[in-house]
Amino acid sequence: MDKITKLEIITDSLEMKEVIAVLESEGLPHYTLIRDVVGRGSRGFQGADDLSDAFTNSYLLTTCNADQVERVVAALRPLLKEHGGVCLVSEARWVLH
Amino acid sequence: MDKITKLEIITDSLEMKEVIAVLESEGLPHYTLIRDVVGRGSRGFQGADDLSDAFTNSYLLTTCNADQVERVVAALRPLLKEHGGVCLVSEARWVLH
Amino acid sequence: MDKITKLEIITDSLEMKEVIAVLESEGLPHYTLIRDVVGRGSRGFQGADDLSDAFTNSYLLTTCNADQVERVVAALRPLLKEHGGVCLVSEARWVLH
Amino acid sequence: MDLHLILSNLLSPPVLFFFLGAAAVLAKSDLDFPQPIPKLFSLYLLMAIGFKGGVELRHSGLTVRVVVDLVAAMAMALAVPVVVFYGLRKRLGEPNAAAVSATYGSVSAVTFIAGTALLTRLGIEYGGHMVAALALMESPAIVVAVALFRLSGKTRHHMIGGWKHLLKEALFNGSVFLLVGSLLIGIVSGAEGEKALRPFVGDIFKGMLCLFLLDMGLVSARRLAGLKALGAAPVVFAIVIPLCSAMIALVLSRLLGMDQGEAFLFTVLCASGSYIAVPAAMRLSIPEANPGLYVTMAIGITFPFNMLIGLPLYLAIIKAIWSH
Amino acid sequence: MDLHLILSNLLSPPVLFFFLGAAAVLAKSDLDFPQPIPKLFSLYLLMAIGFKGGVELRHSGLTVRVVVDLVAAMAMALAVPVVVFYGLRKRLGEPNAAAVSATYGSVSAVTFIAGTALLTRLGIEYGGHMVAALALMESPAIVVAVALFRLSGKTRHHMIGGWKHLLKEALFNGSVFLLVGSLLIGIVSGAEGEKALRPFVGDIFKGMLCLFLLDMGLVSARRLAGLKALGAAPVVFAIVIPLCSAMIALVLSRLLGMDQGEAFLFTVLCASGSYIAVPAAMRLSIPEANPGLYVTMAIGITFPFNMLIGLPLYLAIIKAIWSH
Amino acid sequence: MDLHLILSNLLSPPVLFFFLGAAAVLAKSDLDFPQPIPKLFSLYLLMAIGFKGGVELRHSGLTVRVVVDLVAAMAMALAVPVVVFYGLRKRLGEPNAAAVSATYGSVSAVTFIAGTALLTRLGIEYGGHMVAALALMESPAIVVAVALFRLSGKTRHHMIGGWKHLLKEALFNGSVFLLVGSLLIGIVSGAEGEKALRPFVGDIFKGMLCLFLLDMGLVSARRLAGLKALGAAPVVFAIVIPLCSAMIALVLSRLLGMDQGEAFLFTVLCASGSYIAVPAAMRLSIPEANPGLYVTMAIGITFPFNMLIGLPLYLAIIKAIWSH
Ligand SMILES: Nc1ncnc2c1ncn2[C@@H]1O[C@H](COP(=O)(O)O)[C@@H](O)[C@H]1O
Ligand SMILES: Nc1ncnc2c1ncn2[C@@H]1O[C@H](COP(=O)(O)O)[C@@H](O)[C@H]1O
Ligand SMILES: Nc1ncnc2c1ncn2[C@@H]1O[C@H](COP(=O)(O)O)[C@@H](O)[C@H]1O
Ligand code: NA
Ligand code: NA
Ligand code: NA
Repeated sequence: MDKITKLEIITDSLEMKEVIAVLESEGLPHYTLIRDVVGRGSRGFQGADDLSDAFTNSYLLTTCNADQVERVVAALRPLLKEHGGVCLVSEARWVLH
Repeated sequence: MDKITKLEIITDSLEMKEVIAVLESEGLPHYTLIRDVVGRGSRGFQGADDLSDAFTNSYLLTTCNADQVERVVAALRPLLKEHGGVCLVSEARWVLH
Repeated sequence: MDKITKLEIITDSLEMKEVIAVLESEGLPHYTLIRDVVGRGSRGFQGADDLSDAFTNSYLLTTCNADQVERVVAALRPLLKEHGGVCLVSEARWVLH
Repeated sequence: MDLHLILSNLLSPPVLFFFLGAAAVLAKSDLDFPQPIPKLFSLYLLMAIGFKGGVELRHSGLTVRVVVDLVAAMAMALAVPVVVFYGLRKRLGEPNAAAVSATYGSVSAVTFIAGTALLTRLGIEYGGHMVAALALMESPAIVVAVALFRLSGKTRHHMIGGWKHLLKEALFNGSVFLLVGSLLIGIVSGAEGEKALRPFVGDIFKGMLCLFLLDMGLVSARRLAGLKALGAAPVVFAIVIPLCSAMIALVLSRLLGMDQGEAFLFTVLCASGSYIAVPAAMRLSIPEANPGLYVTMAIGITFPFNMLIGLPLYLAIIKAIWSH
Repeated sequence: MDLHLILSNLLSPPVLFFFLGAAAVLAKSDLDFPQPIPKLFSLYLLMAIGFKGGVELRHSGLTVRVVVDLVAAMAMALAVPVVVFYGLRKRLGEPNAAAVSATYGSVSAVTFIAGTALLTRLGIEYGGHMVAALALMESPAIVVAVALFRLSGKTRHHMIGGWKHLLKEALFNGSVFLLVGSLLIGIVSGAEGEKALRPFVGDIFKGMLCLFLLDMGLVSARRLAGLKALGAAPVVFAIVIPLCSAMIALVLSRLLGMDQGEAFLFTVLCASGSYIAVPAAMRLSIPEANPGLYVTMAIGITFPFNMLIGLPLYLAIIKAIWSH
Repeated sequence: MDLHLILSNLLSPPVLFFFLGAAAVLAKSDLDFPQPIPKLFSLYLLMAIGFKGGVELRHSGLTVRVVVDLVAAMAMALAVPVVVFYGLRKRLGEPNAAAVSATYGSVSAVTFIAGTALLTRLGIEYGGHMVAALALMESPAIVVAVALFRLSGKTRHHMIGGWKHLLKEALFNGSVFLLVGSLLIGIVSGAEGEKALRPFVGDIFKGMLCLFLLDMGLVSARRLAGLKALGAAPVVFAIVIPLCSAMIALVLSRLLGMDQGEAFLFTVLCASGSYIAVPAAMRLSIPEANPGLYVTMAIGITFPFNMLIGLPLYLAIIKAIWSH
């Protein structure tokens, strides 16, 4: 098992497309996405009960190497700042296969 | 990035409302909720295939500071004890924005 | 709170049945499953938009003790190797109840 | 007795689709109705049955007949859980006895709907107020059962949300709300509204019911698989309790002079067990009770029993007695 | 004026189901339509209304009448946001003023559909091209509002996807696409296709609308709960803006010689506010705007206002004036 | 040949809605049918087509005709994968050749349904047993293809679940189960059941098919986008294989003396490729095969090819030959 860094990003479903584009441009094309997540953050309640996607969140999980973290986070930060959302970084091991 | 503690709580969808109320009363109003999760625990299989919400789980993710953990966990424990569910605590970093 | 190891496994929904069977045979019957997760990995995009389950992922969360990790991972590896999917291992604490 | 009726019921599409669902589980087929498809069907069925009941009720008006039938329904919903609780508390323990008593005091909307479909097929009329009886009987047993349980002093746990939540839930739970609301709309909107909605609430109704019962067959048979762990007693209870309730209901409806259609639906309501509202309430109010017991009884045994045997049996008895 | 019309509207099933949904929220019932059930209903309604409009349009043909009405629709969609933006920028600030102006320049398909249901009930005809007007009015206001906002120089943020994305979205957003596509299919497939699809797009339409409005009642009332935080001004705006738009639309439609049906639907389009396309676009293009304000106004106040009072009011005025 | 038929097919609502879905993807519209909406439509269509087939079959009875047609269907389902596998193994490698052979040996229910819709539109009758042929042809090719692949000795992997699982899945997979079950229910429930279900399985059928084909257009066009990476050969195969199968089926059906309707549906079954049952089975049994190849061929090329050209073409040929 190799050491790896987990990134968990939660934000508007609409904004998530842009997040994925940023990750890809940072060399992280692989991810897992959970759609239709709800939540409460600094911008209030996202209850997924309206008819547009504007009030649904998505949860994205991706991984990177320890030395990539700073760069990726720096690339994501402006997006999260302007449009909202959170990003959690933690350590894990990756089962080689 | 700041150090932060992640709480992951999995329990009945019906019970989750109470969990959210407890978290809020402990000063943790922000969370992410994944509805319609299934699972198997000490109370058997929760397969979401009946018609009521009684057999669906929800997964809740929230964060707190290291010094809040003990208090929050203490507040949640009776609920988990009586009505079931699990709570995992782990360390992460939070991307400031 | 006890120390515990988190396993997160992401793979085809169809393959997940086998993963659960393997975990159970390794003495880990408890888990949480999020169905209808999408993602991109080494086998391309799993977009859940076809009509069969063949292109949907599932996300499974389970826990084990530190001394079980190696054995469980060894049991899962062949499956992940042949049929795809990822497994992340990380440390957490478990709220006793 | 009318064996032909039982057979003809078994060969009607709704019952056959229920069989088909059960067969899929037995054959380990991967046939599945993922959420929220079942939810959609049940919203539709409640809306349709409520609206049609309202339209009927507008025609019949609020007669003494209506009031008597509703009072009888309420009385049974209050009495059944008391009898069941005290009858079973020794055998099952207080928490499970309370949950089982709530289950059989409350009702199953789908069983009721299948009952109305059977009546329609045979051309037997029934009053729209029986839909009100269905709504009326959903919740009281829950409140009674929780009260009996807490009075028994065996509670270790606190109720999530407390009594206030329980009563609110009993009065305003989603399916009761939709049913009663649609009933009122049916009453208010009259002939013109009826005509506009008939294709939706009437014409395609039978087909929607078939698809929904297909899913019920899946759910029911899956639950049945968990039965072995429980032993024979719950199986017996899950047949004897509805049969006893049905007999009492039959006698009562005869004494009160109900017509065949109302007597039948009243019996069906009393004989059915709840597997939607009750588990949700029990999980919060009596978490010590074992859902593997009371839900399995209601949906794994009582529901198919009523679908296959109960419904035609009750109707055959009614036809036999009422024709004298 | 025709008070009878307002009352009869209030007692029609679609409006009653809307009420029922709102009542469920007020009673804290757990009645709920989980996704993607509402999505299914809205796909159905757009497809049905589009197809039926196309069939009508095939009958009427592309006349001067059609062109004039569509130009009028486009003109209102471009003019309303300009007026609203400059009228409100001082009070609400540029971002919120822009979002509100997009909201009221754009339209609500469900309000339009409820309008057609009202016309059908009263036997008043309308041209199929009004469905094209609905499609045409959905997006321009969004582009105008974002342009006004960015011209105002108050932007701190970048637009996700930029102008290209916004324009593409405006032209090809899912609901506009489905509506226009179904309209074209309705035009092309003619009498035979119409006959084959009538049970689906026609007969069960009213029932589907009722269920959908039930959900809209839930959504609307939930949003309304968030209103207290906003104070009285948004409530006033959310009634005054549609009323003003409606008055202008009434005058315009009279001047342009529209018939009653078209005049009414044109007025309804102008008076309605968008709560689907607009929030999605604003979130990406003007993230500083507060959705708790503009969405709440559109769906929490304007939508129910139009359903209950606006629709019959506009129609009563039209009937009064046009009959002279 | 009957070019008019091809054109009239292209302008029928189901085909137009399929186009519309594909156009939405090309225009990068966000039009979308989230799960489980497509699942709901496919459950409905299988139930409806099965039930109607059963009702027909009850009328026609189990004749020699029926048996011959079913044997022919089974024979093609067993023969096609053998030919395709040995024909392609050199070019595509064993795993992909096996998956492609399963794809074209098996069938597409929606193509079949579109075929029945075309027949209905033209007033051509067909026997209900063709629905049984559809069910019969879904699984055998999967078993044959996996057997051929494992006999080829190129397997590195173990099959999840093994042969037992594969056979069980082949016999009892959800859609086959629902189709056969509904067929049996159609046979058993007779005239009365037919009448009660007709509005659901008949009247609204065409509309449901349109909405489902709209989604199929989305899925198909999205898959098509992944085609460039594969080069020209798969595109050619995905048209040539169905055309060859269709020609063999045409000859066979003529030799066996089938009527026009049956000959057409038999041809459609042989010419269609599976994109539901086959990928699910291949993922578990032949994970080395590339779904980007075989699924894209089936749903990205063969499906639209059949919808637009194949169906009317096969029918035109049949009409030309059979009328001699
Ligand atoms: N502390 C937190 N823990 C978990 N999820 C959060 C937290 N804060 C925000 N979120 C999620 O992130 C989304 C966007 O947050 P925000 O941009 O702060 O409104 C929210 O709707 C939540 O789903
Ligand atoms: N060890 C575990 N790992 C992951 N999820 C678990 C675990 N134990 C329980 N769960 C989840 O928590 C829910 C409630 O657990 P319980 O109260 O033990 O029945 C289960 O239905 C599972 O979804
Ligand atoms: N680095 C990663 N981070 C998060 N999820 C991943 C990652 N790699 C793969 N996945 C998920 O695992 C699934 C199977 O991966 P694979 O077998 O590599 O195609 C993908 O569809 C993704 O959902
Ligand atoms: Na009962
Ligand atoms: Na407007
Ligand atoms: Na084929």
